[in-house]
Amino acid sequence: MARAHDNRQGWGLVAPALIWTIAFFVVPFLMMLALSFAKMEGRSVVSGFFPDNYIRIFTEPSLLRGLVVSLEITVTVTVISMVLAYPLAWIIAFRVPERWQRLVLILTILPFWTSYVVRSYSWLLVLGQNGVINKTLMALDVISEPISMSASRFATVTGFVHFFVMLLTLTIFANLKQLSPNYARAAQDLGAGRLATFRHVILPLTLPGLMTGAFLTFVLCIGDYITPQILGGNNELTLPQLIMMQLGRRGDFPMASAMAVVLMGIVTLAYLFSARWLRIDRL
Amino acid sequence: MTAALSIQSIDMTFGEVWALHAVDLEIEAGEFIVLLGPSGCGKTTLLSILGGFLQPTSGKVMIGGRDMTHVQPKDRPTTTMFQDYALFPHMSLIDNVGFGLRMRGVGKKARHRRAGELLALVGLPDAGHRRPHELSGGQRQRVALARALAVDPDVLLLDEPLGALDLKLRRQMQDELKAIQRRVGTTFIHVTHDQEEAMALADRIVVMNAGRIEDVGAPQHIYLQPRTLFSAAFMGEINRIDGQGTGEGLDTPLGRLPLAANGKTALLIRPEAIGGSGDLALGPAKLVDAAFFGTHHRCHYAPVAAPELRIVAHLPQSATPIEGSVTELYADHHVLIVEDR
Amino acid sequence: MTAALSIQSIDMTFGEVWALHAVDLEIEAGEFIVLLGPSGCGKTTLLSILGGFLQPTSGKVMIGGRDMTHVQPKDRPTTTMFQDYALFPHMSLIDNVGFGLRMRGVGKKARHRRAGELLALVGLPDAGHRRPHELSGGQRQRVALARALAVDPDVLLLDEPLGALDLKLRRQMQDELKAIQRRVGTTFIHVTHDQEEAMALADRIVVMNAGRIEDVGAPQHIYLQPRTLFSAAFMGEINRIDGQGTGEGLDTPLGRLPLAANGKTALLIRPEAIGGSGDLALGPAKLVDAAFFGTHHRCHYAPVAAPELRIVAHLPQSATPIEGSVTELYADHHVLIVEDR
Amino acid sequence: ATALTAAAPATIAPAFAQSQELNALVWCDHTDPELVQPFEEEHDVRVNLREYEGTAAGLAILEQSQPGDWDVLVIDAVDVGRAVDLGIMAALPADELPTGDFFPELVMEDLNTREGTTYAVTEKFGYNTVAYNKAAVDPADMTNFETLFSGKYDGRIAIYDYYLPVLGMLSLSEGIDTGDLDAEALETLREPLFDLRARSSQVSEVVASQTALATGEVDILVGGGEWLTAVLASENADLDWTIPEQGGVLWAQSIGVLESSENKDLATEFVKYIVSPEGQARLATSSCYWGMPANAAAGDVLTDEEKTVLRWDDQPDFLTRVQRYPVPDAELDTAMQDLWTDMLQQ
Amino acid sequence: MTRALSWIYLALALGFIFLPVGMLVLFSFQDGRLPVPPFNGPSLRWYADVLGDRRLMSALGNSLVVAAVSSAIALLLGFLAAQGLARYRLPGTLLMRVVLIAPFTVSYLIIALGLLTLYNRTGIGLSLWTAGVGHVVINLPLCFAILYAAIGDHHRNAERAARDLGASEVKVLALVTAPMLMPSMLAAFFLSFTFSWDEFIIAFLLTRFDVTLPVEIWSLLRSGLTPRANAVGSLVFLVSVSLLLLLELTVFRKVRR
Ligand SMILES: Nc1ncnc2c1ncn2[C@@H]1O[C@H](COP(=O)(O)OP(=O)(O)OP(=O)(O)O)[C@@H](O)[C@H]1O
Ligand SMILES: Nc1ncnc2c1ncn2[C@@H]1O[C@H](COP(=O)(O)OP(=O)(O)OP(=O)(O)O)[C@@H](O)[C@H]1O
Ligand SMILES: [Mg+2]
Ligand SMILES: [Mg+2]
Repeated sequence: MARAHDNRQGWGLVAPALIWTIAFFVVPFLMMLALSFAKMEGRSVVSGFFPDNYIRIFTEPSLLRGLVVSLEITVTVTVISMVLAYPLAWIIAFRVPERWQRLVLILTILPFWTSYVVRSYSWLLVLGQNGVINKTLMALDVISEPISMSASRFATVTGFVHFFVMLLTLTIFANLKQLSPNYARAAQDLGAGRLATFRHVILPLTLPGLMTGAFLTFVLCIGDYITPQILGGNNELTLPQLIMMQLGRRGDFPMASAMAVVLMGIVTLAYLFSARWLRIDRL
Repeated sequence: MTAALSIQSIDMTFGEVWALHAVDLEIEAGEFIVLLGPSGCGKTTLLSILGGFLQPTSGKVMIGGRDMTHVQPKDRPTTTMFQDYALFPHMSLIDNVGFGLRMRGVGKKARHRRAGELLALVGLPDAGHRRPHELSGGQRQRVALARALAVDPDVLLLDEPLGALDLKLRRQMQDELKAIQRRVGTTFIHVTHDQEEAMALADRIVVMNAGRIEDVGAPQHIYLQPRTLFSAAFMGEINRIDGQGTGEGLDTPLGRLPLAANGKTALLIRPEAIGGSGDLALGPAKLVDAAFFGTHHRCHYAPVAAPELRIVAHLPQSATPIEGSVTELYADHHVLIVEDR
Repeated sequence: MTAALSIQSIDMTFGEVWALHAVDLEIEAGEFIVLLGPSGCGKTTLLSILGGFLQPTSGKVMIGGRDMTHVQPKDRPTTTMFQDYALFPHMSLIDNVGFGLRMRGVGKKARHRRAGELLALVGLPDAGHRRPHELSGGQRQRVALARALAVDPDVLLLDEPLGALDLKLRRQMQDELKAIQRRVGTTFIHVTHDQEEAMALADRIVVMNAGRIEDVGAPQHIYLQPRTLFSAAFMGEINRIDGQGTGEGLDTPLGRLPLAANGKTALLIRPEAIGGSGDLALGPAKLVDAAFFGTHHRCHYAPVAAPELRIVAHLPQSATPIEGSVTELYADHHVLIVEDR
Repeated sequence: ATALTAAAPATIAPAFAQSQELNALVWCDHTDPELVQPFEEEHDVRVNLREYEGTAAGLAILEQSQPGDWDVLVIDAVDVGRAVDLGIMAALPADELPTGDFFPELVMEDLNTREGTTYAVTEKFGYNTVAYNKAAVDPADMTNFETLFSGKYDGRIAIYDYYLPVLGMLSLSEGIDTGDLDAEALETLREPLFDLRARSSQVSEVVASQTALATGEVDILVGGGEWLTAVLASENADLDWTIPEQGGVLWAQSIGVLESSENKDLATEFVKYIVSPEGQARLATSSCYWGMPANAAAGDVLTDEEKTVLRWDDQPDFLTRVQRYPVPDAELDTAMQDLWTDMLQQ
Repeated sequence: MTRALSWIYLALALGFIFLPVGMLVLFSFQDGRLPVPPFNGPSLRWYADVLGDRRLMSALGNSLVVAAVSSAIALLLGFLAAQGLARYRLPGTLLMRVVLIAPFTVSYLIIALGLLTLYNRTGIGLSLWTAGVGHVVINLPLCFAILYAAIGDHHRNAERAARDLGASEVKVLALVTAPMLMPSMLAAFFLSFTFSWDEFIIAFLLTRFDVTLPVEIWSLLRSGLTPRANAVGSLVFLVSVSLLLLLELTVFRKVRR
């Protein structure tokens, strides 16, 4: 098996993908890392090893705030999405009759296939002063003045939650379905009520899938520019918005790189935090 | 502890499918009952109804004299051992075995002591801290048994618990299962589709087919005196010769045999009952094929009277079958089954 | 076509693991050889070396007189039939069977004709357009056989081809495999861990254990005259009584038996060889346990001379064993194996 | 579905078919097909347009490009000098430009010309002042910038998300000429800026501002002007804008040819097309935002309706009441952006 | 009781999920310039407008091409790598798997910025293809992971059988391995296509003039509030959903059997 001839073939198969990933992912990242230690002087980049950008990120209140805002939004979104998606996946897996399950599942994730940009924008139509929610509530005389919902963190979180509830429902559903029904039966058989069955058996068994979903949510959410930009009304800026601002308005590449490196650092921390439950090959 | 069961005219349908059909069965306390039947015959369904995981479409389940048809699994005096064991992979063996006690509010210390005892009973005295995935198939099976026994059930339900094991281990676990059942005295209801396993374990075998009970009785009775063609064939290889009863005799392709039968009747003879001597003469036959099978030679005979027919006989180890030779065949045991249709 | 094989002192190691150890074997052209042994004993490894999927660490493989040790699979006159059949699921049966010819550059028409012939040979004459997933297990097995035979190999290698089938189908396929081998005359090397299958098929059985060949010979020979303890036990259940040979007699827990032996010697007796008569008297024993197994009663005896010992005997179906009764036991066949150590 | 997919191959084809290409780095109003199409057809050329925001970003893009990548640049009129300093602008043939027809204030020779050489030409202008919804706001209140700080309209104000005009407006309201805005003066703007921010519900870009105003999300947009209300005029006649007593800020954009262009003649033709009366009229009413054409001759091409919406006739008066954008150097620019970011993250 | 609650929850959840999409589609038929209530009655003018918009249509064409080409490359590379790592015992297999999967656990923005740095440094001009490279980077881990999980030992024997019957390595891959993985290949391709088709930030930062649909929609959104955005969104939705249902009804239904 361990013949040199065989291994050459194996290397030949792996090499293209490996080279691609190294050339267009690893090397660019390293270059960006190097660039993040350069600094702007006037409009020109001075390369070297200056920690200035990082110092600024962690000392300038407006930049530090971006970090905090991003983390707050991401954690909120992750928690809310999981709390909403779990029961939904549960109902589809165990309440909806088998033959309808696939259909209902497809329905729940159908809006995935609207354009991501348009989907955020469409929440403006729903949440706005003139949006359906306000119109409906006013028509029902629940409120007399329209309430302000768009251009706020609430809107950003809503837009995110919408997206991630779909994603998480899918992953949690898959997780629940692959669980042998005998686990729940065994627990009940041994005297566990519904709640105890869930707490002691179902939840621990679905935790890895749940954490994988949460990690994905975290990564996608904290790195997203579109949703806060469209729905947040610039009332607070997230890290990606600040990065885009460095690029778009100031042309400050080193600073943008430094912020991206910090973003990468947060993602790595999130990974380490959840690594216990993650299986990289299941992502 | 132990309890008797009474299953009263149970029907079970899934949509159009009749999974169980007018099933009646009385089980005594402490009996070892084996439900035997081919895949899809309704064994798991019946077991699930006893365990409370399914509600029968109609009929009643009495356990220990009380009607339990609509009682929740957690409130029944039954526990189930599942085919895939369903051990909780995130718990240690001690916690697995102690789970039922924990649900009953037993304190940690008492629970661990009892779980330890049960693990010792099934031969895993020092493995309490391990996780299920660190065990072999046979060891897992024992833990599942310990977990089921930990709550001291009146009735233990076992759904093909040995199905995943290899032959040798299966034999060994059969012996252990039987020994444990004798020790604890609990009523065991055991599902399998392996007739050897059924014979090795059962006080009584219940043969099922297509949702109905075909035959009930002690292993020897079912093997030697099957009530139906299905039951006869399912218990092991058998030669079937179709005939027409005339009152005094049975007309078969072998000629008229001196058997009292009326109407369309099947003559059934097991291969080991055929040989050079016996009380029923089958006439001359030619040996067309023989293979040594260790304990016996498996021989195919073509009767001279009906050369297209094949009769399988097991000749003793000491015989030296010669292919092509012609012998007079006799049967020393047989069964007649009148076909209804 | 057919060819003889010569396997010459083959060793095979995977890192630290010795999968094969000094394996020597001569196989005649046209023989039906069965490699028999427990899981992990190296059967698949040996077969893979013959097929060219593995290169031995040392040793030589000669096929039809030519050294083939380092020839690629595609250039060997062998084909392999895999345990999972390894049919190409995306091709029709005709294309599956014709694949080898296609690789040899045979035109579509000729290839289809030949594939059709082979499908007919294995009893699937009109199924050419179907896909593997539309077939039953037994039918798939036949297609795999047809595919392997289509390239007219000198040697056909079969890795547990019947392992996935249920007992009934397995018996039937064994008969067919044997019949086809006789018809085509190709050398068959067949791997199994089922000793019944080995006996049903083999011209010669090769018993393997832990990477070594333990025994080679015709089925009856290996069953009745095993060369090693392992081989004796693997061919079926056997009673083993350890003794010390004194030249004229054998001192055993049952007392001194009139057997000529020297040194540490094991007396081996198959359960069916034990009964109320025979040429070797074993003394009185008490029946402690009996279960009906259809063709026989499986009984456990405790010899009066050594009550801790258990002797297993198969009594005939017609016997009525009474637990607790004491009988004189005799053996009508036995084997003595001197233990080296 | 089929219509879309069938259309695809047909529409990709032109991307590769035309040989002549002109690459322009522009503001979003130039991306209206109705503006560039006539030029493309006339010269059988494909005009590739890339938008950018903010001079710094535009200059960064140019810096990272290869020579020949870009031909035409649209830039804030007040920043032409910065570009000229970098030596990236090519000279324009001043005599071929119709600056004679321009509104005199918009020729902006001091910005577009250096030492007698013309490097850019003004193409469009307008005002950053206060836009509002007549139906919800008392127009009289809007004539004084101070009303915004009175508390009357708290929560109904939006700020246009561009730091230069808004800082300019604030400096006017503090009595500082935009031209005098320096690092020190900038600090005095911090407090009113943060105060204004506290009273407003969002800081938004063009479309978000339009949406907010059109849907009644907010009633006042600081930094808004005709460029914002004109587009929506046909939808909501109540949208209006005014220049308060304190004055307003004049924005103007210039267009020029890049020194590194390998296609200077065609690029010059494009500049000439844009400042021609037809080009000017199309640019004035292009889809992203409307604005006054620098070339007054465009008045002959525009319809009366369009001119009404643009308030053509009020221009002479307006032009006397406004000041230009502040012109920060790199350092001040960074300081302004930092202040702006601080305000956003408040 | 809990049963009723379940159905209510399901209905509410579906309502939440479909609310914005419903509004989007509804106001794509708005007869007026603003896609906000009140609804002024159905009109198809925005669809006509969108279908007649050269830039939008060419962006749509660009998106299709980039998605198809980048997914095909990602699939090919992923397939080869999965086969190599699953079938051969190479030193450092785990490390290679981690490297191949890593881009999947990183924000797109970081990948885009990295590539932008690379392109700036090396002087590679931005174009559709530079964005396509980025899409391969994000889809390669996906294709690799799906195929790596799908390559089972049962396939190994089929490959051996093919070799045994005389097939060369290339033929084994082309005639046996790839067709056997077809369902997973299709799934991987479809997912990659979807991701590339809908990806914004990489396409935004790494293209110049020819842009993909999401970027074009973004500039559409930034250049005026019109129901055109609704119309484009609805069209994209319609196309993708029809494609999805078609696949579901044909390929995947067959596969699941
Ligand atoms: N939930 C269900 N819905 C519909 N039909 C079912 C369901 N459960 C079982 N059946 C059908 O009922 C019949 C009996 O099934 P059951 O599982 O009891 O068989 P079994 O004897 O346990 O078979 P096996 O040996 O294969 O486990 C089968 O025809 C099966 O298809
Ligand atoms: N690629 C390998 N690397 C390391 N060890 C191996 C490898 N292949 C086989 N072995 C080891 O070699 C020994 C023989 O394996 P082999 O597969 O030949 O057994 P086998 O007799 O076919 O068993 P089974 O009946 O389970 O198929 C086993 O101990 C196995 O673990
Ligand atoms: Mg079952
Ligand atoms: Mg093997």
